[in-house]
Amino acid sequence: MERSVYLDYAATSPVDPRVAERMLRCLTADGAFGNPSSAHRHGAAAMRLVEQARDSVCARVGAEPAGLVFTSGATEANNLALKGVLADAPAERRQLVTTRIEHKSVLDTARALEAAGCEISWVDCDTRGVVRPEAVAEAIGPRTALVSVMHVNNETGAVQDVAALAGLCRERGVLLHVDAAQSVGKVPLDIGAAGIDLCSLTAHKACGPKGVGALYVRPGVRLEPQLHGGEQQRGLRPGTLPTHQIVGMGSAYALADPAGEGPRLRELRLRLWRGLAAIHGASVNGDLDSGAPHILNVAFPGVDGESLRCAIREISVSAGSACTSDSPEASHVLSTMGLPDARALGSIRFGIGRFTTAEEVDYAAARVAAEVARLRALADAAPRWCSA
Amino acid sequence: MERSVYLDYAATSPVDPRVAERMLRCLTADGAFGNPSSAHRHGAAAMRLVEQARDSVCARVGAEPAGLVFTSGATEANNLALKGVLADAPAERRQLVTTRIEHKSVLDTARALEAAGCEISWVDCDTRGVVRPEAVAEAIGPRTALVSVMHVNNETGAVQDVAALAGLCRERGVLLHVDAAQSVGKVPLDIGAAGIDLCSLTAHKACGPKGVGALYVRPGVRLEPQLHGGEQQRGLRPGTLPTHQIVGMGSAYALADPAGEGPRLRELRLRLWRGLAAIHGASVNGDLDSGAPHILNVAFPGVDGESLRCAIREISVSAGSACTSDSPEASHVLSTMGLPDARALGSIRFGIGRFTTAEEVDYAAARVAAEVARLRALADAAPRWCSA
Amino acid sequence: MDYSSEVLRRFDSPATAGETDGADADAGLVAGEAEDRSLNVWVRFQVQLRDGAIRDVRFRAFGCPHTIAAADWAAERLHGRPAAALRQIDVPRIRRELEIPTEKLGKLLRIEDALAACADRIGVPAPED
Amino acid sequence: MDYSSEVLRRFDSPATAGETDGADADAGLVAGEAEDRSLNVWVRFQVQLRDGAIRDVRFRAFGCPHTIAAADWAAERLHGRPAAALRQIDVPRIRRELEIPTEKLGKLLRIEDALAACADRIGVPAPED
Ligand SMILES: Cc1ncc(COP(=O)(O)O)c(C=O)c1O
Ligand SMILES: Cc1ncc(COP(=O)(O)O)c(C=O)c1O
Repeated sequence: MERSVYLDYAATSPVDPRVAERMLRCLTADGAFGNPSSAHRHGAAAMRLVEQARDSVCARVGAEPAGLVFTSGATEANNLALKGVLADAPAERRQLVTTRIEHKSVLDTARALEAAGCEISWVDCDTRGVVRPEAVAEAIGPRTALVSVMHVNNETGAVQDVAALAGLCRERGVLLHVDAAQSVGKVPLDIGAAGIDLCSLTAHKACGPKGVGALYVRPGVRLEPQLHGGEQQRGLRPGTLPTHQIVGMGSAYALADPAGEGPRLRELRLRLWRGLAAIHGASVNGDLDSGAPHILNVAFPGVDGESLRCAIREISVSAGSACTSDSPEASHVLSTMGLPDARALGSIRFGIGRFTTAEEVDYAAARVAAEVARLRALADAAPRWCSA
Repeated sequence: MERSVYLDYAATSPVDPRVAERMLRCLTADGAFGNPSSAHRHGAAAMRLVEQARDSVCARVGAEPAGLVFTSGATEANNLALKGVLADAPAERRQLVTTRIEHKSVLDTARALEAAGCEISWVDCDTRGVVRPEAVAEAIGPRTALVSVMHVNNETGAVQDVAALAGLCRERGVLLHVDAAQSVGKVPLDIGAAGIDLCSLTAHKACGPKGVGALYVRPGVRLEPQLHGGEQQRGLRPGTLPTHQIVGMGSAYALADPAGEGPRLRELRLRLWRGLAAIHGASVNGDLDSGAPHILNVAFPGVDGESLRCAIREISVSAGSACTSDSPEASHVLSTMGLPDARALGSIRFGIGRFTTAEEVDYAAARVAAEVARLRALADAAPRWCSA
Repeated sequence: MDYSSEVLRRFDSPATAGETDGADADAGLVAGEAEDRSLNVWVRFQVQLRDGAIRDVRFRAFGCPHTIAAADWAAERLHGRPAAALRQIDVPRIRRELEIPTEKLGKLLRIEDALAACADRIGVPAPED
Repeated sequence: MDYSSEVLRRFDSPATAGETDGADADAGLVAGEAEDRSLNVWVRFQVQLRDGAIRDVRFRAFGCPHTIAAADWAAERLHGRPAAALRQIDVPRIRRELEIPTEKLGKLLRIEDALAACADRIGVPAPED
């Protein structure tokens, strides 16, 4: 087919060629292919690279290297954080406070914990997708062990005030976990300065490889490992350390500087929105000013999102989170923000990233405008709810 | 330093350059970098590669593609198999039968299950490291839900008769899980023909990347997922599918033909043993004829293993499994085979692989012989237990 | 989401979308529609009859690509058929020919409903149950 | 396992390994050994004395590289010292100088024991507790 434009950076991103090159050097027989846990020279060479990568990751997010546990991604990190902390909590403190706009890997883990006897207290967001810290404070009770709130929402880009949350959690003597899968390279994150206890990270949203992430666990915080076998990573997460993946994460994080990249992304996003704003009724789900610079979620009333995505199928965008894009349900995030189903289903998430160009953004805006017009004409005389 | 020889293929292997090349094509913006779960074109292109890789993996091990669940490696696969099946078993069938010579990821998972209220029945091996199927049969009782026995032992290369085990498990109405992390490319494995219910695989022992593996779950077998969040892999294992890793596993498995590679490895192993056999008292831990072609575990009575490994440190070998090589404890496998501690601690595991040459093997044998002689001279007049 | 090439072709340029030309309008023009809010779908057909036969069918739709393509397919097939054909729309065959996944069945049934509404207006007798 | 360059140097060519040359043998040759089977370690020292001073010390060992290097270090340091030095071996200092990890302490203490056994044979008085 004709051209192909990728605007789904919030689902995943291509690996930066500089990162790919460093990963490659850990693979073949002339590289650092050893098992980092092996006592010999090949192992030690690999372990040195792992430790360098650990330092890079920690430098980017303000974390103590001793607290970083590498995982297979943020899904595993979220599972480890929630299950690990609650399994270690005393029986009378098995309550988790979280929000209704978390990623599925937090939502489903919370539901699994609920089924296992934990209590979950759900907090809503406002119409812009922002969780008020006071709402979280109200949800914390004497049985609360852990609060889990994401940093940047993957569907709307809404940024939560994690420093305020950390402050109030500390005051109340509960732990705070932050899912920061979407933040790195886009929104500044300083785990230490904010006072966050546990933080989930992933590489593939920041031009690093898929299948590697980390859970930061502030030294002193206790949690039950969720995988058993082997002493790797102090027993917190056994399994052969995948050197090339960890090195990829380290070098991706070294490059992912929100101060350098954020303004460019923000400008592209604004340019995209300016193009789309010409479409009658189009509106931003979330807040253009306070949101993360790489995500733009727009409602196009009067069109079905699946049809719009199909109509512009040379442009890769998403209905919301990638995991739910096959299902006909309205996004739980947009619903929590109060959008009617038809409007939520007529929304599209654009994700902008390192290799996105202004020309691509202009192209996308023009194509969307043309197809919205076509689909609306096709639905002329449809009942009012279709364009709610 | 001088030269460097890698003889620790049982700990991990370098990635075959052909595999690395295919992985690389999934990383950067000009490759299949999309999220395989995304509904758009970039996602579909990635998913096609994932499905091709699934087919390659299944073709190599005789598995039905529908049953393959990709994981971060065999450690996770072993955890998922054991915990997943036992969590799904009825309360009166929470017994696991396994052996004392399993990899730590099975041993520690079994111990964790025991702490959680399951019953574990431990089976021993004989002096060659082989588990008698009859011993397993005897351990199976009315409460047994699952039997877990590894295919190829990672320390000795001992091959277990998984087809016989599968037969007797089927007869007794219990499920069989096989940890086949070490088999692929070395010892033929046909999961379907053997009748194995669950099978753990990993890529990095077969010239594929670290950090990816799979659990095969025979369609119809039920197990509780151990990670929550997202519908990827039918909910059995959520998390963004790491395309390049899965593609790496697929192409590594396509290349890993035991019929092609086995004889060459076996010959190199025999050559290595011929060189080492000249050392007084040296003996094979395990069985040269029936063992896997890539592992040679040799006892050198009268020397301390750590000193021997240090003396030949230009050659990367292992004390046993890589995970325990830092600890002073004798290998649990060699101990179960009946070796006295000093003998177990004076043993070295050599792992041979695709890029090992005859010259390397000869070099290693000569160096070991020289250093054993030197260390024995240093320990002249030591008490008898030192050379037990 | 996978779409068959036939779905894509019809979705990209549905030949029967819009309004009948109206030239022959007073010779029997009916419209019928159906919707399912929970499925986010609405379909409307306009049928022009002459001498008891369908002279033209046009549709409008709010919905997914499968719905639009299926409405187009149905409208096209009805051309020149007797009015009774409005009640004989073969949804399983549409699914087969356009390779539409099962989970879209609910939406396709609204096409059946909308055409049945047209048949009602014309007075085509409902089939006996 | 990480080894300091000093450990590696001494492990690779321990200058004091072996037997005393025996030339002066009857002028006071003692040997003492110690072992810990659970730690897989055995050490033996041979001490040659002349005029109450240590003229030569040699060791043999079965054990890890740290044990061998530490035995070599201790033997070397005892050269020319009064016999009492056999009881004054400074294990913490050995650990420091050779950068030996804590978990090897048990093995190093067998060096102390073996040298104490030599001191016993010579009749160096044991320190009061
Ligand atoms: C907010 C958020 N959390 C968690 C995840 C899961 O990350 P991973 O794909 O690394 O498992 C994602 C993306 O998929 C995400 O956007
Ligand atoms: C027999 C066996 N099982 C499991 C594992 C764990 O595999 P992974 O490193 O993929 O977690 C290994 C190797 O480390 C192994 O040799």
